[in-house]
Amino acid sequence: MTELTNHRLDTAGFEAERAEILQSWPTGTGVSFAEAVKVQEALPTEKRFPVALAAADAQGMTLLQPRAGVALVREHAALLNGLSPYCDVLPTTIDAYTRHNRYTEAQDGIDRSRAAGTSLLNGFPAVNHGVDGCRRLVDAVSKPVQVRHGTPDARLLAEITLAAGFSSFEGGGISYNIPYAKHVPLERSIRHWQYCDRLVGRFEEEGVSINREPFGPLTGTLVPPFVSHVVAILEGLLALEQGVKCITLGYGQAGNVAQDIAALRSLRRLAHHYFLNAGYADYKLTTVFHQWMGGFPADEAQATAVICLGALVARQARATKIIVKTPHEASGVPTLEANQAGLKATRQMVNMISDQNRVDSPDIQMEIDVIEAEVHAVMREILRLGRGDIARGAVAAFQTGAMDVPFAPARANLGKLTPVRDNHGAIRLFDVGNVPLPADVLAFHRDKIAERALCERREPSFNMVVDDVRAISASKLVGRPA
Amino acid sequence: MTELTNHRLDTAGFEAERAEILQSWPTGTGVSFAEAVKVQEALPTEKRFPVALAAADAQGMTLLQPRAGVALVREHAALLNGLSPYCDVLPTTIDAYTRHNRYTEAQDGIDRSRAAGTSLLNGFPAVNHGVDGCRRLVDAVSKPVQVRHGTPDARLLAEITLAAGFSSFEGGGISYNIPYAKHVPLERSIRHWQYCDRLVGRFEEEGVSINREPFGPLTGTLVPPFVSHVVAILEGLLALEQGVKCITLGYGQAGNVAQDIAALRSLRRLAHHYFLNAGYADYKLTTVFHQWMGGFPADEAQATAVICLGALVARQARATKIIVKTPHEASGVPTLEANQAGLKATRQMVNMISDQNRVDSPDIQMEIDVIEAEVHAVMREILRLGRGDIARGAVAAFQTGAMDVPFAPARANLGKLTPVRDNHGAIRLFDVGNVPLPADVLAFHRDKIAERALCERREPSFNMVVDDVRAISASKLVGRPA
Amino acid sequence: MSTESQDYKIVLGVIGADCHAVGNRILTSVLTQGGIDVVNLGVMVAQDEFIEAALSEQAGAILVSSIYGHGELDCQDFRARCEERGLTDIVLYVGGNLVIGKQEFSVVEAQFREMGFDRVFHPSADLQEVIGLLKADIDANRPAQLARNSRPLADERLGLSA
Amino acid sequence: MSTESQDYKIVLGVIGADCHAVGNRILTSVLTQGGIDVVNLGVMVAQDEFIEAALSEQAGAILVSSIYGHGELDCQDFRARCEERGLTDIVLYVGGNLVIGKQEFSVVEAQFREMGFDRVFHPSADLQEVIGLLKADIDANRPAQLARNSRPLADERLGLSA
Repeated sequence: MTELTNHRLDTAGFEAERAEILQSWPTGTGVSFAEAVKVQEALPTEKRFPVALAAADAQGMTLLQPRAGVALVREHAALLNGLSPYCDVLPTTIDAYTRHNRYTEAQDGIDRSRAAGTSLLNGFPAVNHGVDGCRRLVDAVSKPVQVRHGTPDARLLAEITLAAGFSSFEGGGISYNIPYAKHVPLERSIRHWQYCDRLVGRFEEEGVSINREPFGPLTGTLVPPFVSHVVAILEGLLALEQGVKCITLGYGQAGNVAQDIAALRSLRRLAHHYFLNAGYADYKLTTVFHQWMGGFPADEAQATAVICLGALVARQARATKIIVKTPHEASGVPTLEANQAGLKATRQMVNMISDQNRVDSPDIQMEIDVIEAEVHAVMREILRLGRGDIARGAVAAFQTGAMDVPFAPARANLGKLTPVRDNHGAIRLFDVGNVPLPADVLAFHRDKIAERALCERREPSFNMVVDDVRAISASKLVGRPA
Repeated sequence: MTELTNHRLDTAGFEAERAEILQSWPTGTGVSFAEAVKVQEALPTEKRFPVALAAADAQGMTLLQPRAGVALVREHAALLNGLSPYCDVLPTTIDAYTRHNRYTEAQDGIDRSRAAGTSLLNGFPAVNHGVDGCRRLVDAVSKPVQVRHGTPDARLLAEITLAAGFSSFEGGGISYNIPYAKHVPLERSIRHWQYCDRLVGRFEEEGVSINREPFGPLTGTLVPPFVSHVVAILEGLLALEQGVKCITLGYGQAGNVAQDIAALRSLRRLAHHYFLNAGYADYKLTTVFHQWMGGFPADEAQATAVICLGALVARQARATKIIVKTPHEASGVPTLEANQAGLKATRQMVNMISDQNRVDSPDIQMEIDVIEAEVHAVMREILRLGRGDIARGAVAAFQTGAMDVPFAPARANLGKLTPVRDNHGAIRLFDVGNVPLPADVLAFHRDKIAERALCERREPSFNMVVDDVRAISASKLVGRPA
Repeated sequence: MSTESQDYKIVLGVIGADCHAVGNRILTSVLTQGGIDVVNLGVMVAQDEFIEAALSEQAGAILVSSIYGHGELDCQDFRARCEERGLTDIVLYVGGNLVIGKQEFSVVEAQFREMGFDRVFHPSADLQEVIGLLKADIDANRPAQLARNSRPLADERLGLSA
Repeated sequence: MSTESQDYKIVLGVIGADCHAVGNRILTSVLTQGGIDVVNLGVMVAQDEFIEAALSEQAGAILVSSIYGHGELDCQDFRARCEERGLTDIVLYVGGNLVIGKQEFSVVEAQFREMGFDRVFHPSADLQEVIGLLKADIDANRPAQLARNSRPLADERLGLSA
């Protein structure tokens, strides 16, 4: 493999790689790009993800999307059709074996699920079902369907699902490595996602728009907004370079309302800034807000309150889309009814907030200023490390810890940066690790944490962080001592 | 009866009236004031309503209180003990027959409930159960208990429940007449509530504090904040004059977040203004926020979202107490489990918002300014009509329509004032009726409604009001045309 | 169909000690706009008040609302009382939160139909549908065509009748 | 009791293809502070990796986490595999969201105990309680007192042993 750079993959190399990938598992041979374009072109308007996003963006609406995936095609179609009346766009969550390209184990899960009469997989093994199985699924539903997973090497998954009429594909070389893998080198996953983006770019060149959505929330646990923003911007730039045109950038609810609103507003602004400065103009940018991704309360009424706070903030911040949680969140994969309940509660809250006054305050503006200063500082360092190339720069930044995702399993991540909540519940930096933030920003973090420490009469420590991680499921935002 | 004025009832007259009231139904003879004081004095601290309120106020906490009442003592005690772990202070909701002093029908309901093995009454018939029955109840629970009802003439109810150890009593001569009765003259209900307040004042003179809570939400349907604020201030003043010292003023959620926060903040400020100006200084003022009192969605997940929005706003506005709804709201009296679910969702939301930044914005300040101008204008007119006496003035103001509660059943209310939502969902005046608001305030209302009318391309009309009344249960805040 | 020109007069009220006035206002407004002549007795209406109004106004139907949960007690023997007072063949509707607590609607419906109500409604019933049913039920209950034909049909056709 | 001076060494990891790292970090931090010597294998740990680590580190217990729902597949035959590899009498704990979807905990518990796990935990288990149980179970599983007494007790008492 040649050295990683942020340049469009050349056609010959791409085609050679493709031939190899489609040979890597039997169902790969079912993919033909010409056929795939025809399948996409034949999709009715109401099944095209980019159309739904553009309409929502134009009308200032917020779309709702659940998570859902089970082992078998027919059962998965039934599940999606049970959710469809309560949401705007559909998901297909991929199982964890497929995410790690363990198709043999996925097949075992399919077989055992058939035997057990219930899904033993935590998602839909799209590669094993192949183009035909996936097409049966897309045919069986009446709304746009997105592939949602967590796959460092999603090349075959992308080939198969896009050939079957899925019109949106979540993930990215950083966001589907650092929180989802342990041993995968970052240059490799970024390179594999350049392939996925290039594939989407090829569809765009044929006049077929496919939505791409970098995964915003990362580890979903006390992630400071600038950390996920930098990843979102990097993956946006990487995607644009490969010809992607419809991009949805994501953010996972942190819990403090002012910080969350500031985060979503600044994400849109910062992304446009970097995309336009890098010379891209022909793209559609939308945003997605993930309801709380950390630990949930086991009680369903309490869990619904967590969902409702996310719905309120998402709508106040005017997210284009919300990824909706369920009252069963603490217990893992939800039933259809629990998933519907999450959607219904979210819809009610979004509708009630929809027409209300724009929320603004000095606190929100302050958070925006801090986030922007942080993102610019890290992006400058990434460009410096990559000598102007953000792909090289991203790899180097994770190596040095200039970029650092808290609580990530990947060895490619330094793991020194440690977040903690301040006295109002906003996420601050207890330990900045090697991230090169400006002195005034660091002082701001320090002061905010000191305010909390004083209030709780204890020194900031990792115990405070542990308390914060467990706080929401214990019915609090800030993990105070008992 | 002598002419109604806002003066402390004289002792001889009060005692004569008391003797008469206690003769009006057999259980009345069980009341002895000396005994009652002893019962109250014997209450442990954790069962005293004023103590719980003072502690919450001092610590900036928000207490949760459900609604609950069934026909029989033992079943009601079991219900309260089932709710107790999830709330801070307990209610006892009185049945509708007792509210109208129809004790014979209440007895019939008790008997039929015993026979049916399930409560056929929508509350606890405290008068029929008498001092002994009520004491068994208070003894059986471990938190403060309040009487919540809707009784224009609650004199006997107050005598019996306060003699039994209830330490808070909801209601007032206006707020328990206009929304709860049809034919009761206002001067009569105000006079009867002067008795209740005087009774509480007598306890205060014995060193026993009893909390009084005028009923804030009135008809619970598109009530403009100034309307309920004027009633709250009037009833506060009437209570203070009779010697009440612990007052909780209420407000029912209107739906627009900015307006609701402004309403609760201005309520506290306006009340202090009028109370202090009238020469009262020795009182404790707290606030209570009622979650949405209008029609609820039938779906439980959607209903929970309505509850959660109320919880959020109440906490953002730093209410001392929240009256909590349940996911069964659309179906009437809830089960214990549904009631617990409402409390748990509310607690989770309150806890998550608790530590967050104070919410402030120019919109909130604007709403505060409008509400204050409206309250001052109506209070001036009431003082003018009453020649300085607010009791006389209140009666006259309702007669002329200078005070007017929307959607009220009482003949004592003119019913010309008609509210409607503006384009952001705040409650404005479609028809001011005879309420003497300043010209600039009226222009503000007109402009806000015009903005909505333009947006919906229809003229403001009663249809718009009908759409608004039905909106929340149809999953919206503003009743837009389909 | 000449139903447009027919008169559909009903008596409306909230029964018992129930003072929920909002739904009553909304019902009055929507039914009136739907071409129904509403005699609204408001809240806290006794059974006899409904019956007297229906007799004196020659109404085709009585709509009873109950929101506060005492419907089961308040509506007892309503049909029998109507017949006792000579109000035979009147259409009786009831709607609201009719019993204490959340119960299966079909059970509540059966219970109130057993009590003599022709139709039983949710609080969230579609009012346009209620209007349609009301007109159909009142028409079905009218005296025989012959009697009806004796009214000045010509005027009706010309829209001259008040 | 001299349990304070005893060593409680455990192997901790998230099994299978599961990459949930947060709980793993929290567990490590809380157990370590609770006096447990934690050998943390992190996420995505195979059965054999657990067993090898337990053998080479002479651990008294293996704590298996599974958050993503595949616990049922990933934990199959774990106890048998331990015994096959000569790891007899080791304490086996498992915790997390062990199956797909919300199921009655008692059913899940019975299922995993049947599979040979000594204790089965909710994701929201009280970690202080887990620490107490872990120490008790490791103590109960130790070789007989006699063998233990052959270790340099004096040093232990003086706190001199590493």
